[in-house]
Amino acid sequence: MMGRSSKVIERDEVVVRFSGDSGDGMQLTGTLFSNTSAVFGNDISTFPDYPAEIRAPQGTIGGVSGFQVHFGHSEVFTPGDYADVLVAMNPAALKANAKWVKHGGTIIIDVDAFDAKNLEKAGYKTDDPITEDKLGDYHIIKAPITNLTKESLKDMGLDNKSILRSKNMYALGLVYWLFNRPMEHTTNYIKKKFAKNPLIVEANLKVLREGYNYGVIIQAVTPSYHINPAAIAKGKYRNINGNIATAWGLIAASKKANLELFLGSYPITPATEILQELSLRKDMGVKVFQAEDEIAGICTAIGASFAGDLAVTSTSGPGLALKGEAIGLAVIAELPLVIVNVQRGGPSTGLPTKTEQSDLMQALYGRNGESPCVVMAASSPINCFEYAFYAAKIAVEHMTPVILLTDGFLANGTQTWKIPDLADYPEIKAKRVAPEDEATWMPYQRDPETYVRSWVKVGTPGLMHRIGGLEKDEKTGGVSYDGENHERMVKYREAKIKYIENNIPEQDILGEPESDLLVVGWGGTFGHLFTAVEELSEEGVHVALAHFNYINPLPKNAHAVLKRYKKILVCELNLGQFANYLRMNYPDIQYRQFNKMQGLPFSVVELKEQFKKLLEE
Amino acid sequence: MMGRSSKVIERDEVVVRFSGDSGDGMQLTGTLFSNTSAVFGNDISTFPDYPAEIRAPQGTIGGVSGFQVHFGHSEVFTPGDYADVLVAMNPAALKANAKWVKHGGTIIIDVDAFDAKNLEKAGYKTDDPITEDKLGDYHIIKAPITNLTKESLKDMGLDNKSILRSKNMYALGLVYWLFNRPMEHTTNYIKKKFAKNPLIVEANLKVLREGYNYGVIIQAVTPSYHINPAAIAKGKYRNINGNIATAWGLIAASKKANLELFLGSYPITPATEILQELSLRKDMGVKVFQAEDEIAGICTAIGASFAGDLAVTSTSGPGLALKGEAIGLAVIAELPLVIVNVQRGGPSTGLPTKTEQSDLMQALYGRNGESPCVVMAASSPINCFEYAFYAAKIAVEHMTPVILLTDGFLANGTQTWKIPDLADYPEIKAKRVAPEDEATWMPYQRDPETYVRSWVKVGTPGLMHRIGGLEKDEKTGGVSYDGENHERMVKYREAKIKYIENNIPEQDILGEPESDLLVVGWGGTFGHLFTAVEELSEEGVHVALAHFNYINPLPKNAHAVLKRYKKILVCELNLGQFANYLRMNYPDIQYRQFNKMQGLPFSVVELKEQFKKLLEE
Amino acid sequence: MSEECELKYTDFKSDLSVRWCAGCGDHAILNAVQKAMANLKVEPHNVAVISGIGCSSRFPYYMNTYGFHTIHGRASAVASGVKVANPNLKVWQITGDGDALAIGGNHFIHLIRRNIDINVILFNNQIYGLTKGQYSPTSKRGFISKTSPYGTVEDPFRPGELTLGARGQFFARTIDKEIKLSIEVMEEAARHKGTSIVEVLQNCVIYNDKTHEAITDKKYKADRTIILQHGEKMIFGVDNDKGLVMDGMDIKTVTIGQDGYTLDDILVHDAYTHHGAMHRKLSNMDFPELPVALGVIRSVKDNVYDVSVEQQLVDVQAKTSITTFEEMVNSGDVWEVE
Amino acid sequence: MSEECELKYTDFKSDLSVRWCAGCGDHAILNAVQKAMANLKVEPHNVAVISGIGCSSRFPYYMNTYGFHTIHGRASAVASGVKVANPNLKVWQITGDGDALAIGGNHFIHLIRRNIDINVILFNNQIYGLTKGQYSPTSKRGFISKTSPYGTVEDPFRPGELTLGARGQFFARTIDKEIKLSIEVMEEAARHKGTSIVEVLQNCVIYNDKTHEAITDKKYKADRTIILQHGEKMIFGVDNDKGLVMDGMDIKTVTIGQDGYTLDDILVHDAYTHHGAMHRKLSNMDFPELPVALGVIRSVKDNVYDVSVEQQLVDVQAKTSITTFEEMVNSGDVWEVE
Ligand SMILES: Cc1ncc(C[n+]2csc(CCOP(=O)(O)OP(=O)(O)O)c2C)c(N)n1
Ligand SMILES: Cc1ncc(C[n+]2csc(CCOP(=O)(O)OP(=O)(O)O)c2C)c(N)n1
Ligand code: SF4
Ligand code: SF4
Ligand SMILES: [Mg+2]
Ligand SMILES: [Mg+2]
Repeated sequence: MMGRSSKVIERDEVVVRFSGDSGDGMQLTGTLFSNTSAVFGNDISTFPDYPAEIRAPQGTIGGVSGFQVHFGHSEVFTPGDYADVLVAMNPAALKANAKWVKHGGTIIIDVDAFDAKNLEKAGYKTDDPITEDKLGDYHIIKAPITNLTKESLKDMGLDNKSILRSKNMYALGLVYWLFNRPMEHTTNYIKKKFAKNPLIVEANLKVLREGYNYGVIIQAVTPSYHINPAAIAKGKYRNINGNIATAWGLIAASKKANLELFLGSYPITPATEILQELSLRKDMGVKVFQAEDEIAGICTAIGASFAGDLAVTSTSGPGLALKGEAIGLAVIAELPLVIVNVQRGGPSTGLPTKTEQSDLMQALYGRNGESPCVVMAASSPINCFEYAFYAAKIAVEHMTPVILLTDGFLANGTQTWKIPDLADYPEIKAKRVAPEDEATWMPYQRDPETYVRSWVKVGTPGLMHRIGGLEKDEKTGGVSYDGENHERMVKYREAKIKYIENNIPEQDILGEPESDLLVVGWGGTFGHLFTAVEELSEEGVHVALAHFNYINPLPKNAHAVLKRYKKILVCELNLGQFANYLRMNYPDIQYRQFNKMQGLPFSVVELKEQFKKLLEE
Repeated sequence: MMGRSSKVIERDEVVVRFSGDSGDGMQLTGTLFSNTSAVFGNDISTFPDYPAEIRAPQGTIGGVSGFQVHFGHSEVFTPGDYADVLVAMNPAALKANAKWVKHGGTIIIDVDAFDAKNLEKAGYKTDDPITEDKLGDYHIIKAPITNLTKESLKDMGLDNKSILRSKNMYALGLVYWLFNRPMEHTTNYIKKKFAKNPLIVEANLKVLREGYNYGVIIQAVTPSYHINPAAIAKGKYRNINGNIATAWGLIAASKKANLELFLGSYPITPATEILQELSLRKDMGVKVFQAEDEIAGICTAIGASFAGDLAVTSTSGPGLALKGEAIGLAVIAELPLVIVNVQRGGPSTGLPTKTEQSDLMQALYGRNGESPCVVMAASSPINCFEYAFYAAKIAVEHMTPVILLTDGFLANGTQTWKIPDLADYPEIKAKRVAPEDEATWMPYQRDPETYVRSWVKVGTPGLMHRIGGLEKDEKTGGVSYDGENHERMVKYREAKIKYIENNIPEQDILGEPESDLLVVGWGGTFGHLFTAVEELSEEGVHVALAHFNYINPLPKNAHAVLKRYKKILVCELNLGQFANYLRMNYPDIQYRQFNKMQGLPFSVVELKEQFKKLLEE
Repeated sequence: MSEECELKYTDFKSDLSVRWCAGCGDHAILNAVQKAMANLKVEPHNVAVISGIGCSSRFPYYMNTYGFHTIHGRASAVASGVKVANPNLKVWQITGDGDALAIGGNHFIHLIRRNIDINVILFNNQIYGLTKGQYSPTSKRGFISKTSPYGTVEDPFRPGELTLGARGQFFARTIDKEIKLSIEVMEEAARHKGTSIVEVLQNCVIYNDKTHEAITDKKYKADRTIILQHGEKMIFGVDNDKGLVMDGMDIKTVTIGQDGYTLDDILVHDAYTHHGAMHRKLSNMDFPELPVALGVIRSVKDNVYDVSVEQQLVDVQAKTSITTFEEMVNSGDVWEVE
Repeated sequence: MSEECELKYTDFKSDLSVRWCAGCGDHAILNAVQKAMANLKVEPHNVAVISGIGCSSRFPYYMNTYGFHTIHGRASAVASGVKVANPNLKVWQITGDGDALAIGGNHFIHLIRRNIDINVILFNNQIYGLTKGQYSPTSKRGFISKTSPYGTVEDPFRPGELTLGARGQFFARTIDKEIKLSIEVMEEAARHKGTSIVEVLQNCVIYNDKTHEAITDKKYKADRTIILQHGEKMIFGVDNDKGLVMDGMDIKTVTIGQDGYTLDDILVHDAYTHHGAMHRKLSNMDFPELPVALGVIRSVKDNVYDVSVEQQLVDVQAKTSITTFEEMVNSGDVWEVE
């Protein structure tokens, strides 16, 4: 690395946002930068921000694609509210993102893209966007990225399109300089990715280096940042997003359960990637059935479960609505089934590419009759792995459908993941019929403590039986229209789910347990809530946090935990569904709500404000 | 009428239950008897009890078909818990129904059917069912109905099958004698029904008369009953069940709204009759689309609503689950739509022919996102008419889907209905675009008070516009991905529903308002709850009753009403869904629950017991 | 356990008492399926019978095999899951005209398109029996029922035509009371690899009695139906003197020995040709113009989904360097902190 | 308002800016539909354009008519409701291969069976575009996509065949960039009373570029496609020297003047015959064996559902004694208390 002479800003953590037109390669740029930071030893959290349209017209705000990365020398839990550094490849990118830059932050723009046409497309009224957006106090690095890239590659015999595609590497080089980052990771990546096209490799590497050098040249006028590596546990690491983590968690469970994995699914944003990843995993023996619709997705999974596979279906809100009737079938048949629901903005088609937590009530109650099943929620991109694993474990061991809720934010966001050792995970053991019990076994006979019936694979000699959606006799499973039997069965099914509270972790309290205020959250908001609570703690403001992953059943100690606090604030990205659910379950406690419905996560800033206000009340 | 010499029991009200094999014509017998009682001036309430199988094997308990009628000289609100008189045409009918007869009641059996084979089929272990079922204290009328019918018709040249089919008329004649009832109504009915077959008319009338005479002959040993006519308001009356009442309420609304009525539906027990009745009503101009499934049922209705019709879809639990996604579309599109859900036993296919109230949560929350719509419930067979009318009125005037909950008990049960005058019903007025506003009108512009947008029929010149399932701009209705607009829209949709509390009746208190105990119910349990409260009141025990028909929104004064009571007991045929809903809405109040899940209504007896116990606590 | 074994049809009877109406065609079909299964020599525990909802869909309860009475319209999807999860099982789907062709239409055509090895027995009584008598997608135009008191205004699906439109490779037809024919046809269906659709003309005594009577009644059957056999001449009639010949693009009936037609002119049935045109014509033949075709109308070998899925798993696994969970999570962009 | 009026295609353009990818075939189809509508002289307010979900389903936003962008797969059902509620409207359904044939398959075949007067424009790009590139029910066997990284193991639906299997009476095919042909075909579809299915071979530049290229490319088009016209000889080729003839049960291509074939041997297209056999063959023709058929392949008059529904209402009302609500509630078993 070259020596530095300009001002160096020492920081614990930094947020960088790359933004440009959909075609500008910002997702790749961001990914390379975050992986480099992760390899360097920083903890990271990222979030991509795709345009809702496949390809909105070039240069418009609708077409801006962004990628935010937050990295630091200790653990980071969110991609960050506001960016320290913004890269804006065109005026639309600046327009769309300026409001997300910290006051006084650094903004790198490709001045060559700031011509009259692009300014107009982005909705600027003047030819001076910096003044127009009141960015006078910011460090603006006006780099002629397009021209320098062209200049750099002009003699290499590349076509114009390929040359322009390399712009992002120039920007990336510049950002590497800004953070004093090594470039090996990116260099290796480029070499591997374009191995078949040495010219492209050469061009990209050249531009990357020149971007870095451009930083060296302009360093006198620009601060650069220094973030020390995190003190990170030994082991292997990778970046992973919530969807891949979910897919892998299911694969892990299938290995631990010694069951084949079956997915029946239909594509839907933002859940499709789970289907895609598992389709790729034929190497791991995963059977994937891309169904004609969501109903067939779950019904094939139910069939596979009957046949003895670890069966899964994955979807998002509108798809979950379609699956409601069939979930009821799995409930009454008492078959294991994992239903992954990646929540997005609703109602109806709503805001398909945005995040929200508004499917909780649907997961709990979106079907006819008293139809209880397990509902749980992952709370970070990487713990989607764990909760997918445990969803499968509970489904198999308790013979029940389990709905695992994630959301668009978790699904697409990434974190650094310490690659786990499967040996550290518990076994998954289905209840089977012991040979000595075969003679007396009945299909709906239950374990007297757990109320679990046994799971017999189709194909097992001697245990042929019939199941179905009609109410069944409590022992034989034959159709029963008897009213009292029905009431008993309704209660068994309820009790079976309730019993699971004995097999899940107790609810813990994070932040400052000794506080007047308990913040309650669930699912994907964990990173923001936790960061807010931690930051307040550093400021000397004590707030406790109870973040729920198990919703039905709730942890056994949940009531006791909640009872301890004077003020409880339930924070959710909906109108208060979990708060209402707590009101049903623990009506002797008062709950306040903080809700947001903007297709976005909470910001740490707004959370801290709320908590402080409430403490002062 | 012939003179009577035996004991005559004077009663205010009586419950009679007709039962026999599916082929024995018990539904017709029961209907004729209840209509006769109604014409005679009694108030009546009936409930049929069909076998779950289309045709279970003859002579088995599974094949028993029953019909219960409760009539009295003042208003009756339930078909009665226990029967004063049971007609049992065979051993299975006795076996299945003996437990529903009041201690010491009268049981008429066709002794000819009590042969060894039938006794065995019914599951009797001895040849003396009376002793076996401990019916020694009952008045048993052992009539040789089959043989007397055969004897009576032997010379008329009828085939054996037709002769046996007339048995039910013999039994009916006997019951007429027992209650000293005129037979004109039945005589006329038979003459009309079999007009084309004078022989059958003659046979039936003969047997009917002889059944009556048989009573006269045996009167010395049997008490007969006397119930005075009710003091009933002038007017025209008919018997009607909840399904027909629902269908007619919708027709009434279409007339008052001056809109054409469109039904998109798929058959499902116990809702099919609404579809059948409206299919028949082409005379009234009703357009019925028997769809390929429930999803198409609601989607055609949504299309018809867009085109400007009063659009309805009807279904039961599993079908409602399938409609969830499309209901969300109607919510976000803000189109008027009535969704009738006739609840039945769940989960899944469950107990399709039995009643339950377990779809409340599904109606409220069974779809993705924050997706509020109106939920209301009818509470008696005849007020299905009114609530169907008001469901349509609210849908049209507030541009929202409305879910109307009825249930299997209301759907099939009948009551005496005073035929209403449409002139007494309010107008239904859609919000339209005034000609002077056309130039500035925007599709999602709202009334500032009610938040209602206007309804423009496709085909209206000059007002072309596009709607859809994506989140929309709060004014233009164009697609909007803006987070703050989304939050506003979510809140508008919520507020629009909440506002409706201003246009529905306040919650009233029945029974004895000055009591420590408030019983809370909703929907189809009204008759039983009210009767229990009334009977207790006569016994000097004071209990108040708040029975809800409007669930979302709740009546404006609901909180104030509930707040007044020391003890609140929420009674439901589910595990406590409305109680939980109240906990969400009014968390400062404590609710106790009384729940039943046996596919049956509450019994008045068990309710009274509960109430008394709770008062004593 | 051996796949081949001696079995009696009673080995396939469960001990539940059968609950269809007396006289319902379903009884005979149950009988035929049990006998066919016994002939096929597949042990009951390797058989899964999957149904939707409807009178006919009660079927699995009466079978001493694995059975699943699922939800309305979804039998094809559940059965697909069973078969793909375990291709060694013999999967039978029992379904009604409402279950398969109304609410279940989409799964039905996709099952056929994918050609999953499932035997579908379609009980076509042209009515919704279980819900007590509404018209179905196979009810004839003008049919009067509880929901069409003035007659329907829509044409029915013809199951054979729809099957072929969805690229079906096996279609057969039989009549409930023709147990012998049913057994034959069901055995052929079961032996066929791929989706087999067997339409059974079934009588609902209660809500649609005698709907098929014009062709199934003993008095007319010989003259109004034709039993097709691969490789055989298409001959029918009480006296076996009628036959089918081409007439331009159409098929027509002729009497052998009349108008100059001889046995040589009569068409020979080729159930195995992949050409659909003739199969469509044959499956669409209707009384009174033409005899209704019974037997196996089409039986064509083609790629089978469940086989291909299994094969692809084998192929990929043979080639991949990733075979364990550890290898998977360590593939790609991974770094080590020491 | 008059039904006949002078209209420009710009009268059908909404002021929303079109958001499909540059180069997407959808742009051209939009253009063709707008021009066809102008030619049809139906005022924009009498037109309802109903779509499901998919890239193609964004279509209604760009039309200055009534429009409804509904939910995935349900466009046929919503459109059916619109048309039956108000048969005077001109109802167009816009749908993709996923929307119509995956999740919407059941509504699609039932719409066709009922023969409701709706014009369905099926954008067949053989991919799920909006969800970014998964295979669809029309993707070819072996197709590699994000959800079939090792190639699919299922055969696609052929939309024409499925349409005919569901008793379709109108089927046509065109190519996105062939605007002139598209306009013609869409006008014919609109004029046809009953359900019209128009398959448009559409290019998705982003996720399935050039999937139809082998036949749509200028270089090959003349030799690899044939434009069918009712009553005309089936001739094609750059030099107009190729033609279709029967070959047993099959169609084959011949060159006029070679192997003894003359113009007289060439088949004449009859789009109006109710016989489906030839239409099936024509709609299934595929490159390289045969040219892909474009234009109106089938157009047959039949009973139309919405017309029959209206008629039945009129008929019943003409006969009934019950015409008012009062009469209805007072019919049957009613008594009076005085
Ligand atoms: C989701 C759902 N919709 C509707 C029903 C009601 N239903 C049960 S069976 C049936 C139709 C039965 O007809 P078919 O499939 O032809 O069988 P059949 O009774 O004639 O043998 C209907 C509409 C249901 N059970 N579930
Ligand atoms: C209920 C539901 N399931 C899935 C989706 C996701 N989805 C949206 S469009 C689409 C398929 C689009 O393919 P196609 O209909 O061919 O349209 P194209 O984008 O290719 O024009 C899918 C799977 C959805 N929006 N709703
Ligand atoms: S109703 Fe019809 S189909 Fe159903 S069991 Fe009875 S006869 Fe058979
Ligand atoms: S993704 Fe494909 S189908 Fe969708 S707009 Fe782009 S090019 Fe067209
Ligand atoms: Mg049927
Ligand atoms: Mg597509």
